Amino acid sequence: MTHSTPAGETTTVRVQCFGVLQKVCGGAERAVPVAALPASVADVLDALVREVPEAGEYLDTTACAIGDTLVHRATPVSADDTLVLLPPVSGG
Amino acid sequence: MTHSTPAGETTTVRVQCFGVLQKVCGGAERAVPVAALPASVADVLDALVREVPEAGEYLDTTACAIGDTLVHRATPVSADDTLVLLPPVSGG
Amino acid sequence: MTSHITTAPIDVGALMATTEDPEAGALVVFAGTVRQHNDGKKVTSINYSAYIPLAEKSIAEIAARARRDHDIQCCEIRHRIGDMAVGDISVLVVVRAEHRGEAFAAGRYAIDIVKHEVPIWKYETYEDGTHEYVKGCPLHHEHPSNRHVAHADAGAGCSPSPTR
Amino acid sequence: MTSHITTAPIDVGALMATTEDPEAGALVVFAGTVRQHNDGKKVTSINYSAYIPLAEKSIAEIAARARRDHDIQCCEIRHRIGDMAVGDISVLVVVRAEHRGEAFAAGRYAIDIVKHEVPIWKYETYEDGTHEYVKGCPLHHEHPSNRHVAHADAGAGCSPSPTR
Repeated sequence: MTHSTPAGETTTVRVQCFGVLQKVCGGAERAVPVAALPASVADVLDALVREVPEAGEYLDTTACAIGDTLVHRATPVSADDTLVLLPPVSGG
Repeated sequence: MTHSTPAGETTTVRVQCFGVLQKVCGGAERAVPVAALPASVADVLDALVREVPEAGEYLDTTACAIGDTLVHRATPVSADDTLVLLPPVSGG
Repeated sequence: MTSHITTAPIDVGALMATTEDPEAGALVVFAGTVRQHNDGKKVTSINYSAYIPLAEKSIAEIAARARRDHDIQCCEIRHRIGDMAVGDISVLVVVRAEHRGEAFAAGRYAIDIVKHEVPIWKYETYEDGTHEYVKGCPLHHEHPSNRHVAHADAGAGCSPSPTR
Repeated sequence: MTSHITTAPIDVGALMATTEDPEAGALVVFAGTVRQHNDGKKVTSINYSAYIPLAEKSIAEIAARARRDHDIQCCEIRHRIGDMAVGDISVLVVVRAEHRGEAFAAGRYAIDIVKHEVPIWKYETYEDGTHEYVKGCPLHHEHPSNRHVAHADAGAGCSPSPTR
């Protein structure tokens, strides 16, 4: 569900980090403040880098998912979503 | 060990058959009469075909061994040897 | 529904038993095991973590692609997560086919793709007390149709050229 | 000394256990299993026989060649003989290597050569009461140096061209 945000009010997006980003961001989950909702995935990543500058260098190679689906940088993120950050994988 | 055979006396070579040759020759082992010893592997195979003509069609694709070693058609077979006949293999 | 991701040790015998098929003549099993040395450093312990919702879906899709693209009877894939010791099996692929050529090809195909497309991360702790997330392979988020072809194992990370 | 030919069922778990190696990251197991159908006929029972002195030597040499020609830690090969039922394992190859590429290659190499160079014969009995020795692959007695390169599995016999 997409909610619009009243002007002037700050809202947050839940972000879940895996792999090296969990280390860099100091934990698996955080609430990233964004100016308005819906925001794009790119907006949320920009907001994350303002909060955690060291995360920046990893984001180019990081995929994002909502639920069990990979999403593009332009995909809108709504208040109910958790944006999941998936840096390069090393299973096997 | 190679023994020479007194003239006029018939001697035999022990032959052990595997796979389809066991079926064709009616058993795993037989004594094949040869004119003299040492005989070559080829001599023994010729003698076998005289005894069991149906074996002939299989011998072109049959390898021979003495002990744990594959032998050539020209290899001499002595009285102590068992010549082992190995038709095309189908393990696995 | 089968769970492909497990925290329990992977039971190879059980997966061999459940995949038995009287029409199969070939069984290929691949297991990835925790190595004592990586990149010249002695590994004392290892931890795998996964983003489970996508990892489950991704592994199910890889098994389905292996069955679709190869003449095989089954392809089962399991990945363990959590703490593991040297020698433990972290990933298992079991393929049965009528003939061995397809079984080998499908097994290789499946493990190559698992290493590239499943959101799982390996975290190694070394004898000298250091630890790190092993360099990996980016998921192709922006251009999923541009996925590179699964390649031979690179010792570390995701080198585009096969090591042999 | 290890016996490569056995009348007892082949114990996959035991061979996996005895080959464990902390430096190995990849395990490839290939098993050949008795198929219910061969060449369109329903198989009711199967018997493998071997010329044991040469078969033992030949399998030992194939394992040694696999280790020499590939960067692997071990290659174990077992072949069962005697009567077997559908689903039983007739042949087993276990390879461990640091990386998966070499493990797959060595496993494939070993089983291909086993099928071509070991004096073992498969005798099938069919539902209709007929039975026969399965068409095979000639051992290259006259020109051992002219051995053809091990090829992909031919459904039956020893076709020189890979089936796929």
